[in-house]
Amino acid sequence: MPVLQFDSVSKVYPGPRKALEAVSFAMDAGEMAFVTGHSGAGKSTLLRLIHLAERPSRGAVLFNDRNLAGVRGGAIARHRREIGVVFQNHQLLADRSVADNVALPLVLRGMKRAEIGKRVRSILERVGLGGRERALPGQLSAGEQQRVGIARAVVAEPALMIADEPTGNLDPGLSAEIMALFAALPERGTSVLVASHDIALVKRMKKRVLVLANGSLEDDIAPEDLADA
Amino acid sequence: MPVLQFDSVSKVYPGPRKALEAVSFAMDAGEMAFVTGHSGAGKSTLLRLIHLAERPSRGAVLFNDRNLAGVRGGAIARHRREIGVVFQNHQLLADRSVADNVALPLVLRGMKRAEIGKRVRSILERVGLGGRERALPGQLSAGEQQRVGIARAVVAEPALMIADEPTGNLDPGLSAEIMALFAALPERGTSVLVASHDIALVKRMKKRVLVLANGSLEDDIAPEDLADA
Amino acid sequence: MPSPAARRVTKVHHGRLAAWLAHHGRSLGTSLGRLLGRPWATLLTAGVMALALALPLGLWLGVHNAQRLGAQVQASRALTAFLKLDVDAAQAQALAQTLRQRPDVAAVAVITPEQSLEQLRQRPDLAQAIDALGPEQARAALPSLLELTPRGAEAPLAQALSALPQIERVQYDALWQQRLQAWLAFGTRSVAVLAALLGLGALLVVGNTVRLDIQSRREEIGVLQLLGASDGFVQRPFLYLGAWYGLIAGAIALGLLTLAGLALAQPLAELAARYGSRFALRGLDPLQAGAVLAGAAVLGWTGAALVSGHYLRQTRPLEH
Amino acid sequence: MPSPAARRVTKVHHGRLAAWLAHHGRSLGTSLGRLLGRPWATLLTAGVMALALALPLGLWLGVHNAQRLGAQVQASRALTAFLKLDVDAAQAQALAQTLRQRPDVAAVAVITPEQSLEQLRQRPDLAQAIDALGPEQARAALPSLLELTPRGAEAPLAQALSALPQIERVQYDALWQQRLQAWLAFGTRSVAVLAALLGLGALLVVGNTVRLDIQSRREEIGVLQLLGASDGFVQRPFLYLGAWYGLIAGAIALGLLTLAGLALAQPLAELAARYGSRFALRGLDPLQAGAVLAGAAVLGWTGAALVSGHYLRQTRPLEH
Ligand SMILES: Nc1ncnc2c1ncn2[C@@H]1O[C@H](COP(=O)(O)OP(=O)(O)OP(=O)(O)O)[C@@H](O)[C@H]1O
Ligand SMILES: Nc1ncnc2c1ncn2[C@@H]1O[C@H](COP(=O)(O)OP(=O)(O)OP(=O)(O)O)[C@@H](O)[C@H]1O
Ligand SMILES: [Mg+2]
Ligand SMILES: [Mg+2]
Repeated sequence: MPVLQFDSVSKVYPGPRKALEAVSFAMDAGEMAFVTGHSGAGKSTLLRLIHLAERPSRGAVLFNDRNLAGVRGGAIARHRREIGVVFQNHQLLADRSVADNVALPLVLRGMKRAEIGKRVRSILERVGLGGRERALPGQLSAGEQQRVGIARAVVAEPALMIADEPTGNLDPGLSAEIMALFAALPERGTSVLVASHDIALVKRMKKRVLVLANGSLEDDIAPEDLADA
Repeated sequence: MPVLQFDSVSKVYPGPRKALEAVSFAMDAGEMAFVTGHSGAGKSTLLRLIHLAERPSRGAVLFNDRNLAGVRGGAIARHRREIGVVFQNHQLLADRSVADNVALPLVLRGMKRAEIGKRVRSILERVGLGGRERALPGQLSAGEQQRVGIARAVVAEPALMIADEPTGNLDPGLSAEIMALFAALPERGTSVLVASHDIALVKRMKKRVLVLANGSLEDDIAPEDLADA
Repeated sequence: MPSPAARRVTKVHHGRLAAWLAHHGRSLGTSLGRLLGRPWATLLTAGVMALALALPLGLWLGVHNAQRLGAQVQASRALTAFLKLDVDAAQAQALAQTLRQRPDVAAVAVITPEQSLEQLRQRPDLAQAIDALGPEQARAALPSLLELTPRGAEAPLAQALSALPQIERVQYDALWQQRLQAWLAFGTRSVAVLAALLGLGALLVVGNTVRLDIQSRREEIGVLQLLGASDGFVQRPFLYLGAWYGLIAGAIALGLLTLAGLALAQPLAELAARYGSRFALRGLDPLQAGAVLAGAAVLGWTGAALVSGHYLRQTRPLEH
Repeated sequence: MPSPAARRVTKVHHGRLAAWLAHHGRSLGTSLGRLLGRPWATLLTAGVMALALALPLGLWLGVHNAQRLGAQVQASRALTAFLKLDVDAAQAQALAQTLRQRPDVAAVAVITPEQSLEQLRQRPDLAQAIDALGPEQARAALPSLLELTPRGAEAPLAQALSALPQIERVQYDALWQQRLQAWLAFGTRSVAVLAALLGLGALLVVGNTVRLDIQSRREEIGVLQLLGASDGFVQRPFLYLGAWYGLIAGAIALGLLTLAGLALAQPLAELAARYGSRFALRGLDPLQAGAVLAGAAVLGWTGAALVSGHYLRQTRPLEH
């Protein structure tokens, strides 16, 4: 069963700028895939359609076989709680500690306080931020902020995690570690879709790659074909 | 004559977190250099000391042989106008157009309107944003925003340009183009200091590289020694 | 052993009500903490709200006290009943005694012709005329008077007295009454105009304050919305913030009113003394003060709910 | 050909004054544009400020009108001079004629003993006494009276008149004077208390509004500071914003005062009619209205300067 499905989706921003043009693909539950392409190719737009930060101009986006066009009002919030997102610009709450930021998805899901503390500590440990729980985002380096955003996206073990350029501020060593963390998510029931222009890193991961160019899906490379690309 | 000089500079953030530890180096006018190091190594902190977003805890930073410790009050603003900065998180004004954002340093220097328009158009052309002058930052992709920040930093042809991770959101092709743009600045009288963890890119540029590790200057590699590093 | 996904689902739904209550408690606490964390800004904002509350309250208290004063001054005024010339002193005393039984009469005093004569002699234009008349003759020509202090309205009592056979005529200061009526009408209209302005003002201030507060935290709200927070979750801190602002503003308003009362007490006492009345300003009793505080908190909460609700509707993604 | 660096320096310093002026002009325009771009928010904020301005202004107008009314009512009151019994009608007329020349006398009327008698007969308690006296005798026993309308204060005129040989005694309503004094003292104190509160209110509102506006744009300010903008450059848009807010608020306040004046005109006219006076509320003349607008703009500018200056000092990097 596909967890995510794009059905000839187009997105035109007022301007009018065509950001996506007839994009179609499907992702199975437990799959991990990359979206790549040049700056302005439409990667972020594609991800924004999934967590309903934008609506498609044409075509349909389906999540767990549900057409997102029908998700409106309060259902939008519920839909978003099912998805973990790493934002390209972090989107941390500046006046809350690292731990409180990471805990947010769990708080929104109504989890118990003790359980929240345990999970938050464990995930912060895994992204290399053990001991920084009480710092404010402004007291972190850019790479550390990015890792807080990553921890927040995965802490609730969502059905789908989407990450927009999650390693843009990370050095190669850390990037590899984070990618390993992502690669382990499908085992725990989370599908993963990562937008990145770090082509070297993407190739090394040996996962499916969707290549965007000027809004069109130019290529959809299966892991086994990666060596040829 | 060195345009920039660090004299055993240390920086301790309240916490206390040691971000820099006895860092010393000098940069000549017209030189281009990179600062590299792992996430949290202190790269951004080093750059922040130069445009006085922070003060060193110990040691002295000299700009054009002037100790920045003596630059206070209204002089801070004047000092900052001599330096072009690419911020790691863009720092664009959300409610002003791309052209207005880029024009800001020229407006602050009191340049004539016609001249400003000409310069802004030319630099936007060079970073690949010709035709996007009237867009708002929120209507740009992350890479496009980053390029606006780069254009703003170089448009006034400052004595020194410092850039914090300027290619974190750019694909490899664009990264190379931007680096070429930076490399051309010293000819026009601008010294350049770039923080980046994209080690592959840094190596390819064949410029001086300062390597930070946990706040200490671990290595200071001359261009001719780069192949060995 | 259940699959990881199944485990997740059961855990996730655990204690949702407890979490909801906990979030309420946390919002209450953190919103207060945020206020106390920037005491000057809080004082500034609450001060503006306090003024908007203190003015209509002070007005209300003023009108209330004026009514009390008016009632007192009114009660101290007398009706004068002129008895027929053939009513002698004993009959006058008997009539006074009867009238004292009436429920609409507070007090009755008899003024004999001798007392009237003495009063008249005080007037310089009449002194010589009275002397010319001769005291005996004058006394015989003057009627006895009754001075009545009414309990309640004057006009119906005056009418009832006129109907009595012993009474020639009843006089009371109708002009004074008319003037009081006119003043009251004017006061009522002024209060209505001011109250309209100030009620509007209180609403504007609370709404505007919360609006600007939301404005300055729009990024935080945006992030929460992106993470799937419900409207209630986003709104809650603002609602408590509004309530706290209202409560603090109410307390300041009460303080201002007390100060204003102290400042006005002395000149008002002097004023009342001119009318021969002992009058003290009456402020709010503890129950009323409590009601003011509660009302201010509710006002703050409501203003916050209106404005934050409007903001959320406006920024609800994809729904505009 | 000059080096690139030299070229840069000459260009950079070119037209700095022109740029400064241009930035002023731009700030003026863009701040207005920003206000008009969100009309409801602007109206809300300006409305709050307008109330804070309208209340003390209305109070001032009210006191001003009350003083006028007081002067009118006072001017319509008369002194009564009781002439000696041996002063006959012709002498009384001659004295009246002399007194009319005095600068502190507005009008003099002669009341003959016959007229006095007629008035006295109106009183029920005296009618029979006067009839008993016989009209001839009574007329001989009554003095002539002069009713004087003073121009200015009553007391000194009364004293001067008392010194005249023809005049037995001068009487005026000292009690009424005392009461008016008491009311004025009370009114003055009330106005002082309210003016203190409302002046505070106007300051608070302007300051708080600009503070919250700055608050919601702190990132923009941070970016400008990072780019090396001077404090003046950063502050300027806020100063113009404050001035615009003040101007709009002043205009709304004038409108509110006009409305309040219309609402109060009729009951006030009725009130004045009771005192036999024709009285119309007087509002602000165009010059005063202009002064209010200018003052409001200056107030907005000043409030903005204070708050934004404070904010800049507080956030000046590395200087805290
Ligand atoms: N304001 C602050 N308060 C406390 N600690 C801080 C603050 N800013 C930075 N730090 C800490 O100082 C260290 C150096 O930070 P810096 O931002 O210089 O790193 P960086 O080399 O730029 O890292 P990155 O590549 O992730 O941007 C980090 O450990 C960071 O957490
Ligand atoms: N809100 C918007 N309004 C108008 N145009 C937009 C908007 N958002 C994005 N665009 C445009 O749509 C195109 C695709 O943007 P998108 O952010 O999806 O690119 P991207 O692939 O994520 O690029 P990057 O790698 O630089 O982040 C770009 O040309 C961008 O300028
Ligand atoms: Mg993007
Ligand atoms: Mg950094």
